[in-house]
Amino acid sequence: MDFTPAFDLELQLEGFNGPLDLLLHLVRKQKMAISDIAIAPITEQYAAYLKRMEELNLDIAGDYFVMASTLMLMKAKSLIPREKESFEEMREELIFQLEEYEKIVAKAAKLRERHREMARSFPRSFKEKIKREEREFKVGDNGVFLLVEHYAKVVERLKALRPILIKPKPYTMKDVLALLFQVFREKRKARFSSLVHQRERGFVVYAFVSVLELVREGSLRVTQTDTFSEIVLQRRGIFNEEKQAQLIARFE
Amino acid sequence: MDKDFKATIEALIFAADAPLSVEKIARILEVDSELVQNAVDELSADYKPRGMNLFELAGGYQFLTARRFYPMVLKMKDTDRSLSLSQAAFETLAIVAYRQPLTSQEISAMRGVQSVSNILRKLQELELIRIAGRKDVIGRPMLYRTTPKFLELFGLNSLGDLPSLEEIGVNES
Amino acid sequence: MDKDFKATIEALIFAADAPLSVEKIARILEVDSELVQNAVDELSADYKPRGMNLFELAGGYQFLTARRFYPMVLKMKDTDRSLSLSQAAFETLAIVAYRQPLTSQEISAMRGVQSVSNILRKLQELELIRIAGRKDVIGRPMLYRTTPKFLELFGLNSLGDLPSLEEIGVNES
Repeated sequence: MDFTPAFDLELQLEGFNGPLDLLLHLVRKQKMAISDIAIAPITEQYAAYLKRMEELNLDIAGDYFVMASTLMLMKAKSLIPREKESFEEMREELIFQLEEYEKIVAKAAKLRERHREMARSFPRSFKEKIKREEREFKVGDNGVFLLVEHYAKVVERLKALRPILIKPKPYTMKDVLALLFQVFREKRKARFSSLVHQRERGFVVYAFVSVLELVREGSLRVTQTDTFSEIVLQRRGIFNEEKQAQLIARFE
Repeated sequence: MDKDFKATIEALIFAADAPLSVEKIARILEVDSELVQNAVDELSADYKPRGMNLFELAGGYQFLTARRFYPMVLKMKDTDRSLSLSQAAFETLAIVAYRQPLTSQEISAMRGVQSVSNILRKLQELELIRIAGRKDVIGRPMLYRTTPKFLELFGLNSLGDLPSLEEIGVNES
Repeated sequence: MDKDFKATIEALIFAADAPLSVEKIARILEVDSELVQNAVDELSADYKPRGMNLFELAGGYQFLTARRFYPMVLKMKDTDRSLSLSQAAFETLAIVAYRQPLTSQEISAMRGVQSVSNILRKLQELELIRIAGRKDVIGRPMLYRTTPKFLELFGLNSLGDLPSLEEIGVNES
Protein backbone atom coordinates (compact mmCIF):
# COMPACT_ATOMS: atom_id res chain seq x y z
CA MET A 1 0.00 0.00 0.00
CA ASP A 2 1.16 3.49 -0.82
CA PHE A 3 1.79 5.49 2.30
CA THR A 4 2.46 8.94 0.98
CA PRO A 5 1.61 11.39 3.73
CA ALA A 6 -1.48 12.68 1.93
CA PHE A 7 -2.96 9.25 1.40
CA ASP A 8 -2.11 8.22 4.89
CA LEU A 9 -3.70 11.39 6.17
CA GLU A 10 -6.93 10.89 4.34
CA LEU A 11 -7.15 7.44 5.83
CA GLN A 12 -6.64 8.88 9.25
CA LEU A 13 -8.71 12.03 9.05
CA GLU A 14 -11.65 10.80 11.02
CA GLY A 15 -9.42 9.07 13.46
CA PHE A 16 -7.49 11.79 15.23
CA ASN A 17 -8.86 12.75 18.60
CA GLY A 18 -6.63 15.66 19.29
CA PRO A 19 -3.04 16.79 19.05
CA LEU A 20 -1.68 14.03 21.29
CA ASP A 21 -3.33 11.42 19.12
CA LEU A 22 -1.74 12.88 16.00
CA LEU A 23 1.63 13.14 17.73
CA LEU A 24 1.44 9.56 18.92
CA HIS A 25 0.61 8.46 15.40
CA LEU A 26 3.70 10.27 14.07
CA VAL A 27 5.95 8.73 16.72
CA ARG A 28 4.67 5.26 15.93
CA LYS A 29 5.11 5.81 12.22
CA GLN A 30 8.77 6.54 12.92
CA LYS A 31 8.93 3.31 14.91
CA MET A 32 10.40 5.34 17.75
CA ALA A 33 9.92 4.81 21.45
CA ILE A 34 8.12 7.78 22.93
CA SER A 35 11.11 8.42 25.17
CA ASP A 36 13.34 8.75 22.09
CA ILE A 37 11.17 11.35 20.42
CA ALA A 38 13.20 13.64 18.15
CA ILE A 39 11.58 17.03 18.32
CA ALA A 40 12.84 18.65 15.10
CA PRO A 41 11.59 16.05 12.59
CA ILE A 42 8.36 15.48 14.51
CA THR A 43 7.68 19.22 14.49
CA GLU A 44 8.06 19.32 10.73
CA GLN A 45 5.84 16.31 10.17
CA TYR A 46 3.24 17.67 12.53
CA ALA A 47 3.23 21.00 10.70
CA ALA A 48 2.96 19.20 7.36
CA TYR A 49 -0.11 17.34 8.59
CA LEU A 50 -1.77 20.53 9.74
CA LYS A 51 -1.02 22.17 6.42
CA ARG A 52 -2.52 19.24 4.57
CA MET A 53 -5.59 19.34 6.78
CA GLU A 54 -6.02 23.00 5.95
CA GLU A 55 -5.65 22.28 2.24
CA LEU A 56 -8.41 19.75 2.56
CA ASN A 57 -10.56 22.40 4.21
CA LEU A 58 -10.89 20.41 7.36
CA ASP A 59 -12.15 22.23 10.34
CA ILE A 60 -9.14 21.91 12.59
CA ALA A 61 -9.60 22.67 16.23
CA GLY A 62 -7.39 25.28 17.84
CA ASP A 63 -5.98 22.52 20.04
CA TYR A 64 -3.84 21.32 17.12
CA PHE A 65 -2.34 24.75 16.62
CA VAL A 66 -1.54 25.14 20.29
CA MET A 67 0.49 21.94 20.11
CA ALA A 68 2.13 23.08 16.87
CA SER A 69 3.33 26.27 18.52
CA THR A 70 4.59 24.35 21.55
CA LEU A 71 6.57 22.07 19.24
CA MET A 72 7.99 25.01 17.32
CA LEU A 73 9.01 26.72 20.53
CA MET A 74 10.78 23.54 21.60
CA LYS A 75 12.52 23.25 18.27
CA ALA A 76 13.72 26.84 18.56
CA LYS A 77 14.98 26.29 22.11
CA SER A 78 16.85 23.18 20.99
CA LEU A 79 18.94 25.36 18.68
CA ILE A 80 19.95 27.86 21.35
CA PRO A 81 22.68 26.56 23.67
CA ARG A 82 21.63 28.55 26.72
CA GLU A 83 18.02 27.26 26.36
CA LYS A 84 19.19 23.67 26.53
CA GLU A 85 17.94 23.09 30.04
CA SER A 86 14.55 24.59 29.35
CA PHE A 87 14.30 22.52 26.18
CA GLU A 88 15.07 19.31 28.04
CA GLU A 89 12.42 20.13 30.60
CA MET A 90 9.79 20.69 27.93
CA ARG A 91 10.79 17.54 26.15
CA GLU A 92 10.50 15.48 29.34
CA GLU A 93 7.09 16.96 29.94
CA LEU A 94 5.92 16.10 26.45
CA ILE A 95 7.26 12.55 26.79
CA PHE A 96 5.39 12.15 30.06
CA GLN A 97 2.20 13.52 28.51
CA LEU A 98 2.48 11.18 25.52
CA GLU A 99 3.18 8.15 27.68
CA GLU A 100 0.20 8.93 29.88
CA TYR A 101 -1.95 9.50 26.83
CA GLU A 102 -0.90 6.17 25.36
CA LYS A 103 -2.10 4.46 28.53
CA ILE A 104 -5.42 6.28 28.36
CA VAL A 105 -5.93 5.15 24.79
CA ALA A 106 -5.26 1.55 25.84
CA LYS A 107 -7.64 1.87 28.77
CA ALA A 108 -10.33 3.44 26.61
CA ALA A 109 -10.04 0.60 24.13
CA LYS A 110 -10.35 -1.95 26.91
CA LEU A 111 -13.40 -0.21 28.34
CA ARG A 112 -14.99 -0.02 24.94
CA GLU A 113 -14.42 -3.74 24.46
CA ARG A 114 -15.98 -4.51 27.84
CA HIS A 115 -18.94 -2.35 27.02
CA ARG A 116 -19.40 -4.02 23.66
CA GLU A 117 -19.36 -7.38 25.40
CA MET A 118 -21.83 -6.17 28.02
CA ALA A 119 -24.16 -4.70 25.43
CA ARG A 120 -24.77 -8.23 24.19
CA SER A 121 -26.85 -8.98 27.25
CA PHE A 122 -30.27 -7.46 27.53
CA PRO A 123 -32.10 -6.40 30.66
CA ARG A 124 -35.72 -7.02 31.27
CA SER A 125 -37.25 -4.12 29.41
CA PHE A 126 -40.83 -4.30 30.61
CA LYS A 127 -41.37 -2.08 33.63
CA GLU A 128 -43.75 -3.68 36.05
CA LYS A 129 -45.83 -1.37 38.20
CA ILE A 130 -45.61 -2.64 41.72
CA LYS A 131 -45.43 0.49 43.72
CA ARG A 132 -47.05 2.53 46.34
CA GLU A 133 -47.57 6.14 45.48
CA GLU A 134 -46.61 8.05 48.60
CA ARG A 135 -42.91 7.78 48.30
CA GLU A 136 -40.22 10.18 49.25
CA PHE A 137 -38.25 12.15 46.74
CA LYS A 138 -34.77 10.93 46.04
CA VAL A 139 -32.23 12.57 43.82
CA GLY A 140 -30.32 10.49 41.32
CA ASP A 141 -26.60 10.58 40.76
CA ASN A 142 -26.97 13.35 38.28
CA GLY A 143 -29.21 15.61 40.34
CA VAL A 144 -26.99 18.64 40.35
CA PHE A 145 -26.31 18.34 36.66
CA LEU A 146 -30.03 18.04 35.91
CA LEU A 147 -30.62 21.14 37.96
CA VAL A 148 -28.16 23.28 36.05
CA GLU A 149 -29.31 21.76 32.75
CA HIS A 150 -32.90 22.68 33.48
CA TYR A 151 -31.87 26.15 34.50
CA ALA A 152 -29.81 26.48 31.32
CA LYS A 153 -32.90 25.49 29.32
CA VAL A 154 -34.98 28.18 31.02
CA VAL A 155 -32.30 30.79 30.38
CA GLU A 156 -31.89 29.74 26.74
CA ARG A 157 -35.63 29.85 26.22
CA LEU A 158 -35.88 33.30 27.75
CA LYS A 159 -33.04 34.43 25.52
CA ALA A 160 -34.89 33.18 22.46
CA LEU A 161 -38.10 34.91 23.54
CA ARG A 162 -36.52 38.23 24.47
CA PRO A 163 -37.90 40.88 22.15
CA ILE A 164 -35.32 42.81 20.22
CA LEU A 165 -35.75 46.26 21.64
CA ILE A 166 -35.48 49.01 19.10
CA LYS A 167 -34.32 51.91 21.18
CA PRO A 168 -35.88 55.22 20.18
CA LYS A 169 -33.22 57.43 18.81
CA PRO A 170 -32.24 59.80 21.57
CA TYR A 171 -32.74 63.47 21.02
CA THR A 172 -29.75 65.63 20.40
CA MET A 173 -29.48 69.23 21.43
CA LYS A 174 -29.38 69.99 17.73
CA ASP A 175 -32.84 68.48 17.13
CA VAL A 176 -34.34 70.39 20.03
CA LEU A 177 -32.82 73.70 18.96
CA ALA A 178 -34.03 73.18 15.42
CA LEU A 179 -37.55 72.76 16.74
CA LEU A 180 -37.34 75.92 18.85
CA PHE A 181 -36.09 77.90 15.86
CA GLN A 182 -38.89 76.60 13.73
CA VAL A 183 -41.45 77.70 16.33
CA PHE A 184 -40.00 81.19 16.77
CA ARG A 185 -39.53 81.83 13.07
CA GLU A 186 -43.33 81.75 12.88
CA LYS A 187 -44.47 82.91 16.30
CA ARG A 188 -43.55 85.70 18.67
CA LYS A 189 -44.89 84.02 21.75
CA ALA A 190 -45.13 80.44 22.93
CA ARG A 191 -45.82 78.55 26.12
CA PHE A 192 -43.07 76.27 27.31
CA SER A 193 -45.62 73.58 28.11
CA SER A 194 -46.87 73.54 24.52
CA LEU A 195 -43.31 73.11 23.24
CA VAL A 196 -42.72 70.02 25.34
CA HIS A 197 -46.26 68.66 25.29
CA GLN A 198 -46.18 64.83 25.53
CA ARG A 199 -42.44 64.77 25.19
CA GLU A 200 -40.28 62.57 27.35
CA ARG A 201 -38.16 63.85 30.17
CA GLY A 202 -34.91 64.02 28.19
CA PHE A 203 -36.52 66.24 25.61
CA VAL A 204 -37.91 68.58 28.27
CA VAL A 205 -34.47 68.94 29.85
CA TYR A 206 -32.84 69.70 26.50
CA ALA A 207 -35.56 72.19 25.64
CA PHE A 208 -35.15 73.95 28.98
CA VAL A 209 -31.38 74.19 28.57
CA SER A 210 -31.84 75.55 25.04
CA VAL A 211 -34.30 78.16 26.28
CA LEU A 212 -31.87 79.26 28.99
CA GLU A 213 -29.17 79.62 26.39
CA LEU A 214 -31.42 81.71 24.15
CA VAL A 215 -32.34 83.90 27.12
CA ARG A 216 -28.70 84.34 28.05
CA GLU A 217 -27.80 85.65 24.65
CA GLY A 218 -30.89 87.85 24.43
CA SER A 219 -32.98 86.05 21.79
CA LEU A 220 -35.83 85.18 24.12
CA ARG A 221 -37.47 86.70 27.11
CA VAL A 222 -39.04 84.48 29.71
CA THR A 223 -41.82 85.28 32.15
CA GLN A 224 -43.20 83.13 34.91
CA THR A 225 -45.69 84.73 37.32
CA ASP A 226 -45.50 82.16 40.08
CA THR A 227 -43.58 79.03 41.12
CA PHE A 228 -44.70 76.10 38.89
CA SER A 229 -46.92 78.39 36.81
CA GLU A 230 -46.70 78.56 33.04
CA ILE A 231 -43.47 79.77 31.51
CA VAL A 232 -44.15 82.12 28.63
CA LEU A 233 -41.48 82.63 26.00
CA GLN A 234 -41.28 85.77 23.90
CA ARG A 235 -39.12 86.35 20.86
CA ARG A 236 -36.66 89.29 21.10
CA GLY A 237 -33.90 88.56 18.62
CA ILE A 238 -33.54 87.04 15.18
CA PHE A 239 -34.37 83.39 14.48
CA ASN A 240 -32.80 82.56 11.16
CA GLU A 241 -30.70 79.72 9.74
CA GLU A 242 -27.42 81.45 10.41
CA LYS A 243 -28.20 82.04 14.07
CA GLN A 244 -29.35 78.46 14.41
CA ALA A 245 -26.09 77.08 12.98
CA GLN A 246 -24.13 79.36 15.27
CA LEU A 247 -25.92 78.12 18.38
CA ILE A 248 -25.65 74.48 17.38
CA ALA A 249 -21.91 74.89 16.92
CA ARG A 250 -21.75 76.20 20.44
CA PHE A 251 -23.40 73.05 21.84
CA GLU A 252 -21.25 70.71 19.87
CA MET B 1 -36.83 -31.08 24.42
CA ASP B 2 -33.60 -29.30 23.51
CA LYS B 3 -32.57 -27.28 26.55
CA ASP B 4 -31.05 -24.48 24.50
CA PHE B 5 -34.20 -24.10 22.48
CA LYS B 6 -36.17 -23.50 25.64
CA ALA B 7 -33.48 -21.17 26.96
CA THR B 8 -33.57 -19.10 23.78
CA ILE B 9 -37.31 -18.63 24.13
CA GLU B 10 -36.81 -17.75 27.76
CA ALA B 11 -34.31 -15.05 26.75
CA LEU B 12 -36.63 -13.64 24.10
CA ILE B 13 -39.63 -13.38 26.42
CA PHE B 14 -37.49 -11.88 29.17
CA ALA B 15 -36.02 -9.17 26.95
CA ALA B 16 -39.20 -8.23 25.07
CA ASP B 17 -40.90 -4.89 25.74
CA ALA B 18 -44.38 -6.41 25.74
CA PRO B 19 -46.02 -9.84 25.81
CA LEU B 20 -44.45 -11.93 23.07
CA SER B 21 -46.64 -14.16 20.93
CA VAL B 22 -45.83 -17.76 20.02
CA GLU B 23 -46.05 -16.82 16.34
CA LYS B 24 -43.53 -14.06 16.69
CA ILE B 25 -41.11 -16.35 18.51
CA ALA B 26 -41.58 -18.95 15.80
CA ARG B 27 -40.78 -16.34 13.14
CA ILE B 28 -37.63 -15.18 14.90
CA LEU B 29 -36.36 -18.72 15.46
CA GLU B 30 -37.61 -19.88 12.06
CA VAL B 31 -39.33 -22.93 13.51
CA ASP B 32 -42.80 -24.32 13.75
CA SER B 33 -45.27 -22.56 16.09
CA GLU B 34 -46.25 -25.84 17.64
CA LEU B 35 -42.71 -26.47 18.76
CA VAL B 36 -42.62 -23.04 20.37
CA GLN B 37 -45.98 -23.61 22.04
CA ASN B 38 -44.72 -26.83 23.63
CA ALA B 39 -41.59 -25.10 24.91
CA VAL B 40 -43.61 -22.20 26.31
CA ASP B 41 -45.95 -24.62 28.09
CA GLU B 42 -43.00 -26.38 29.66
CA LEU B 43 -41.43 -23.07 30.69
CA SER B 44 -44.71 -21.99 32.21
CA ALA B 45 -44.76 -25.12 34.36
CA ASP B 46 -41.04 -24.80 35.24
CA TYR B 47 -41.60 -21.28 36.56
CA LYS B 48 -44.63 -22.05 38.75
CA PRO B 49 -42.66 -22.33 42.02
CA ARG B 50 -40.25 -19.52 41.25
CA GLY B 51 -39.88 -15.82 41.94
CA MET B 52 -41.26 -14.85 38.57
CA ASN B 53 -43.99 -16.60 36.61
CA LEU B 54 -44.78 -16.83 32.94
CA PHE B 55 -48.13 -15.15 32.29
CA GLU B 56 -50.27 -15.38 29.19
CA LEU B 57 -51.37 -11.85 28.40
CA ALA B 58 -52.73 -9.99 25.40
CA GLY B 59 -52.08 -12.86 23.04
CA GLY B 60 -48.53 -13.37 24.22
CA TYR B 61 -46.30 -14.46 27.07
CA GLN B 62 -44.51 -12.33 29.62
CA PHE B 63 -42.52 -12.87 32.78
CA LEU B 64 -43.91 -11.01 35.77
CA THR B 65 -43.07 -11.10 39.44
CA ALA B 66 -44.99 -13.91 41.13
CA ARG B 67 -47.97 -12.43 42.98
CA ARG B 68 -47.16 -14.07 46.27
CA PHE B 69 -43.93 -12.10 46.51
CA TYR B 70 -45.60 -8.72 46.02
CA PRO B 71 -45.39 -7.76 49.69
CA MET B 72 -41.62 -8.19 49.68
CA VAL B 73 -41.22 -6.38 46.38
CA LEU B 74 -43.33 -3.53 47.74
CA LYS B 75 -41.09 -3.35 50.75
CA MET B 76 -38.12 -3.08 48.43
CA LYS B 77 -39.70 -0.40 46.28
CA ASP B 78 -40.55 1.56 49.39
CA THR B 79 -36.96 1.60 50.49
CA ASP B 80 -36.04 2.73 46.97
CA ARG B 81 -37.76 6.02 47.52
CA SER B 82 -36.98 6.81 43.96
CA LEU B 83 -39.80 9.17 43.20
CA SER B 84 -38.79 11.37 40.34
CA LEU B 85 -39.96 14.89 39.69
CA SER B 86 -41.77 15.84 36.53
CA GLN B 87 -39.92 17.96 34.00
CA ALA B 88 -41.98 20.99 34.98
CA ALA B 89 -41.28 20.46 38.67
CA PHE B 90 -37.58 20.02 38.07
CA GLU B 91 -37.48 23.17 36.00
CA THR B 92 -39.32 25.11 38.71
CA LEU B 93 -36.97 23.79 41.35
CA ALA B 94 -34.00 24.82 39.21
CA ILE B 95 -35.37 28.36 38.87
CA VAL B 96 -35.90 28.67 42.63
CA ALA B 97 -32.42 27.26 43.28
CA TYR B 98 -30.68 29.72 40.99
CA ARG B 99 -32.81 32.84 41.43
CA GLN B 100 -33.93 32.73 45.04
CA PRO B 101 -35.60 34.41 46.70
CA LEU B 102 -38.35 35.03 44.18
CA THR B 103 -42.14 35.12 43.88
CA SER B 104 -44.43 32.67 42.16
CA GLN B 105 -45.24 35.35 39.56
CA GLU B 106 -41.57 35.66 38.74
CA ILE B 107 -41.29 31.88 38.38
CA SER B 108 -44.37 31.75 36.14
CA ALA B 109 -42.90 34.48 33.98
CA MET B 110 -39.60 32.65 33.60
CA ARG B 111 -41.35 29.42 32.71
CA GLY B 112 -43.80 31.19 30.41
CA VAL B 113 -46.86 29.68 32.09
CA GLN B 114 -49.92 31.10 33.83
CA SER B 115 -49.43 29.51 37.19
CA VAL B 116 -46.98 27.36 39.07
CA SER B 117 -48.90 27.16 42.32
CA ASN B 118 -49.55 23.41 42.12
CA ILE B 119 -45.91 22.68 41.48
CA LEU B 120 -44.83 25.01 44.27
CA ARG B 121 -47.16 23.24 46.67
CA LYS B 122 -45.75 19.88 45.61
CA LEU B 123 -42.17 21.10 46.06
CA GLN B 124 -43.10 22.43 49.49
CA GLU B 125 -44.62 19.09 50.45
CA LEU B 126 -41.36 17.44 49.45
CA GLU B 127 -39.60 19.99 51.64
CA LEU B 128 -37.45 21.12 48.76
CA ILE B 129 -38.57 24.75 48.89
CA ARG B 130 -40.07 27.00 51.55
CA ILE B 131 -41.65 30.40 51.94
CA ALA B 132 -39.05 32.90 53.05
CA GLY B 133 -40.82 36.17 53.67
CA ARG B 134 -42.66 38.54 51.43
CA LYS B 135 -41.54 40.88 48.71
CA ASP B 136 -41.91 44.57 49.45
CA VAL B 137 -44.08 45.44 46.48
CA ILE B 138 -47.83 45.91 46.03
CA GLY B 139 -49.70 42.83 47.21
CA ARG B 140 -46.66 41.68 49.22
CA PRO B 141 -46.32 38.35 47.36
CA MET B 142 -44.56 35.46 49.07
CA LEU B 143 -40.94 34.74 48.32
CA TYR B 144 -39.62 31.20 47.83
CA ARG B 145 -36.26 29.71 48.72
CA THR B 146 -34.75 26.25 48.73
CA THR B 147 -34.46 24.37 52.02
CA PRO B 148 -31.48 22.77 53.79
CA LYS B 149 -33.02 19.45 52.80
CA PHE B 150 -32.69 20.50 49.18
CA LEU B 151 -28.95 20.99 49.68
CA GLU B 152 -28.67 17.67 51.44
CA LEU B 153 -30.56 15.74 48.75
CA PHE B 154 -28.49 17.25 45.97
CA GLY B 155 -25.26 16.73 47.85
CA LEU B 156 -24.42 20.42 48.09
CA ASN B 157 -22.67 22.13 50.96
CA SER B 158 -24.07 25.52 50.09
CA LEU B 159 -25.87 27.28 47.28
CA GLY B 160 -22.45 28.48 46.16
CA ASP B 161 -21.75 24.90 45.11
CA LEU B 162 -24.42 24.96 42.42
CA PRO B 163 -22.68 24.65 39.05
CA SER B 164 -22.70 27.90 37.13
CA LEU B 165 -23.98 28.11 33.58
CA GLU B 166 -20.48 28.92 32.34
CA GLU B 167 -19.25 25.70 33.86
CA ILE B 168 -21.51 23.73 31.56
CA GLY B 169 -20.72 25.97 28.62
CA VAL B 170 -23.85 28.12 28.48
CA ASN B 171 -23.84 31.90 28.29
CA GLU B 172 -25.99 33.63 30.83
CA SER B 173 -26.93 36.68 28.77
CA MET C 1 -32.03 -24.41 51.23
CA ASP C 2 -35.62 -23.26 51.56
CA LYS C 3 -37.03 -23.07 48.08
CA ASP C 4 -39.26 -20.13 48.85
CA PHE C 5 -36.38 -18.17 50.30
CA LYS C 6 -34.51 -18.52 47.03
CA ALA C 7 -37.65 -17.70 45.05
CA THR C 8 -38.21 -14.54 47.10
CA ILE C 9 -34.70 -13.35 46.32
CA GLU C 10 -35.25 -14.25 42.69
CA ALA C 11 -38.42 -12.14 42.70
CA LEU C 12 -36.64 -9.17 44.28
CA ILE C 13 -33.76 -9.18 41.84
CA PHE C 14 -36.18 -9.66 38.96
CA ALA C 15 -38.42 -6.81 40.06
CA ALA C 16 -35.64 -4.32 40.85
CA ASP C 17 -34.85 -1.60 38.34
CA ALA C 18 -31.10 -1.80 38.85
CA PRO C 19 -28.58 -4.27 40.26
CA LEU C 20 -29.63 -5.25 43.77
CA SER C 21 -27.04 -5.71 46.50
CA VAL C 22 -26.92 -8.64 48.89
CA GLU C 23 -26.99 -6.19 51.80
CA LYS C 24 -30.17 -4.61 50.57
CA ILE C 25 -31.86 -7.98 50.11
CA ALA C 26 -30.77 -8.95 53.61
CA ARG C 27 -32.26 -5.72 54.98
CA ILE C 28 -35.56 -6.25 53.19
CA LEU C 29 -35.88 -9.88 54.27
CA GLU C 30 -34.44 -9.14 57.71
CA VAL C 31 -31.98 -11.99 57.54
CA ASP C 32 -28.25 -12.40 57.62
CA SER C 33 -26.25 -11.26 54.56
CA GLU C 34 -24.42 -14.55 54.49
CA LEU C 35 -27.64 -16.47 54.02
CA VAL C 36 -28.59 -14.21 51.13
CA GLN C 37 -25.15 -14.55 49.58
CA ASN C 38 -25.46 -18.35 49.64
CA ALA C 39 -28.87 -18.23 48.00
CA VAL C 40 -27.62 -15.79 45.37
CA ASP C 41 -24.66 -18.05 44.62
CA GLU C 42 -27.00 -21.00 44.17
CA LEU C 43 -29.30 -18.97 41.95
CA SER C 44 -26.34 -17.86 39.92
CA ALA C 45 -25.37 -21.49 39.32
CA ASP C 46 -28.99 -22.52 38.63
CA TYR C 47 -29.25 -19.91 35.89
CA LYS C 48 -26.02 -20.78 34.08
CA PRO C 49 -27.69 -22.96 31.42
CA ARG C 50 -30.74 -20.75 31.04
CA GLY C 51 -31.91 -17.89 28.84
CA MET C 52 -30.99 -15.26 31.36
CA ASN C 53 -28.03 -15.24 33.72
CA LEU C 54 -27.42 -13.56 37.03
CA PHE C 55 -24.78 -10.84 36.55
CA GLU C 56 -22.76 -9.25 39.32
CA LEU C 57 -22.74 -5.56 38.49
CA ALA C 58 -22.23 -2.25 40.30
CA GLY C 59 -22.15 -3.96 43.66
CA GLY C 60 -25.33 -5.94 43.09
CA TYR C 61 -27.02 -8.66 41.09
CA GLN C 62 -29.15 -8.34 37.99
CA PHE C 63 -30.75 -10.71 35.52
CA LEU C 64 -29.71 -10.16 31.92
CA THR C 65 -30.08 -12.38 28.90
CA ALA C 66 -27.23 -14.85 28.45
CA ARG C 67 -24.62 -13.61 26.00
CA ARG C 68 -24.82 -16.66 23.79
CA PHE C 69 -28.40 -15.79 22.82
CA TYR C 70 -27.36 -12.35 21.59
CA PRO C 71 -28.01 -13.02 17.90
CA MET C 72 -31.58 -14.17 18.51
CA VAL C 73 -32.48 -11.41 20.96
CA LEU C 74 -30.90 -8.84 18.66
CA LYS C 75 -33.07 -10.16 15.84
CA MET C 76 -36.11 -9.40 17.97
CA LYS C 77 -34.97 -6.03 19.35
CA ASP C 78 -33.05 -4.61 16.38
CA THR C 79 -30.75 -2.66 18.62
CA ASP C 80 -28.56 -3.55 21.56
CA ARG C 81 -27.43 -1.46 24.50
CA SER C 82 -24.27 -0.11 22.87
CA LEU C 83 -23.60 3.51 23.63
CA SER C 84 -22.75 5.52 20.59
CA LEU C 85 -19.77 7.41 21.90
CA SER C 86 -16.89 8.91 19.98
CA GLN C 87 -13.34 7.80 20.62
CA ALA C 88 -12.73 11.15 22.34
CA ALA C 89 -15.67 10.44 24.66
CA PHE C 90 -14.36 6.97 25.47
CA GLU C 91 -10.96 8.45 26.28
CA THR C 92 -12.56 11.06 28.52
CA LEU C 93 -14.63 8.40 30.25
CA ALA C 94 -11.51 6.26 30.75
CA ILE C 95 -9.71 9.21 32.35
CA VAL C 96 -12.61 9.83 34.74
CA ALA C 97 -12.93 6.11 35.52
CA TYR C 98 -9.26 5.60 36.35
CA ARG C 99 -8.43 8.94 37.93
CA GLN C 100 -11.60 9.98 39.74
CA PRO C 101 -12.42 12.33 41.24
CA LEU C 102 -10.90 14.97 39.01
CA THR C 103 -11.69 18.32 37.42
CA SER C 104 -12.40 19.13 33.79
CA GLN C 105 -9.10 21.03 33.61
CA GLU C 106 -7.24 17.92 34.67
CA ILE C 107 -9.05 15.90 32.03
CA SER C 108 -8.31 18.49 29.32
CA ALA C 109 -4.63 18.48 30.25
CA MET C 110 -4.44 14.70 29.97
CA ARG C 111 -6.09 14.74 26.57
CA GLY C 112 -3.98 17.69 25.42
CA VAL C 113 -6.99 19.79 24.45
CA GLN C 114 -8.36 23.13 25.59
CA SER C 115 -11.80 22.01 26.68
CA VAL C 116 -13.77 18.87 27.28
CA SER C 117 -16.98 20.50 28.49
CA ASN C 118 -19.15 19.25 25.63
CA ILE C 119 -18.00 15.70 26.13
CA LEU C 120 -18.52 15.92 29.89
CA ARG C 121 -22.02 17.17 29.28
CA LYS C 122 -22.77 14.29 26.96
CA LEU C 123 -21.40 11.76 29.46
CA GLN C 124 -23.54 13.31 32.16
CA GLU C 125 -26.62 13.13 29.98
CA LEU C 126 -25.95 9.43 29.53
CA GLU C 127 -25.61 9.17 33.33
CA LEU C 128 -22.13 7.71 33.00
CA ILE C 129 -20.47 10.42 35.07
CA ARG C 130 -21.69 12.85 37.69
CA ILE C 131 -20.58 15.94 39.54
CA ALA C 132 -19.19 14.87 42.90
CA GLY C 133 -18.38 18.04 44.75
CA ARG C 134 -15.78 20.71 44.23
CA LYS C 135 -12.05 20.73 44.55
CA ASP C 136 -10.69 22.86 47.35
CA VAL C 137 -8.49 25.08 45.24
CA ILE C 138 -8.92 28.57 43.80
CA GLY C 139 -12.04 28.76 41.68
CA ARG C 140 -13.42 25.64 43.37
CA PRO C 141 -13.73 23.64 40.14
CA MET C 142 -16.22 20.77 39.98
CA LEU C 143 -15.02 17.24 40.44
CA TYR C 144 -16.29 14.37 38.31
CA ARG C 145 -16.85 10.71 39.13
CA THR C 146 -18.34 7.74 37.37
CA THR C 147 -21.86 6.55 38.33
CA PRO C 148 -23.20 3.10 39.24
CA LYS C 149 -24.78 3.08 35.78
CA PHE C 150 -21.28 3.27 34.31
CA LEU C 151 -20.33 0.14 36.24
CA GLU C 152 -23.54 -1.53 35.10
CA LEU C 153 -23.06 -0.76 31.43
CA PHE C 154 -19.40 -1.69 31.46
CA GLY C 155 -19.89 -4.99 33.25
CA LEU C 156 -18.00 -3.97 36.39
CA ASN C 157 -18.88 -4.85 39.92
CA SER C 158 -16.78 -2.06 41.40
CA LEU C 159 -14.08 0.38 40.35
CA GLY C 160 -11.58 -2.19 41.56
CA ASP C 161 -12.67 -4.32 38.60
CA LEU C 162 -11.39 -1.80 36.07
CA PRO C 163 -8.93 -3.61 33.82
CA SER C 164 -5.37 -3.07 35.05
CA LEU C 165 -2.68 -1.93 32.68
CA GLU C 166 -0.92 -5.30 32.83
CA GLU C 167 -4.16 -6.87 31.74
CA ILE C 168 -4.25 -4.45 28.84
CA GLY C 169 -0.64 -5.16 28.01
CA VAL C 170 0.91 -1.80 28.79
CA ASN C 171 3.77 -1.47 31.23
CA GLU C 172 2.98 0.88 34.06
CA SER C 173 6.26 2.64 34.67
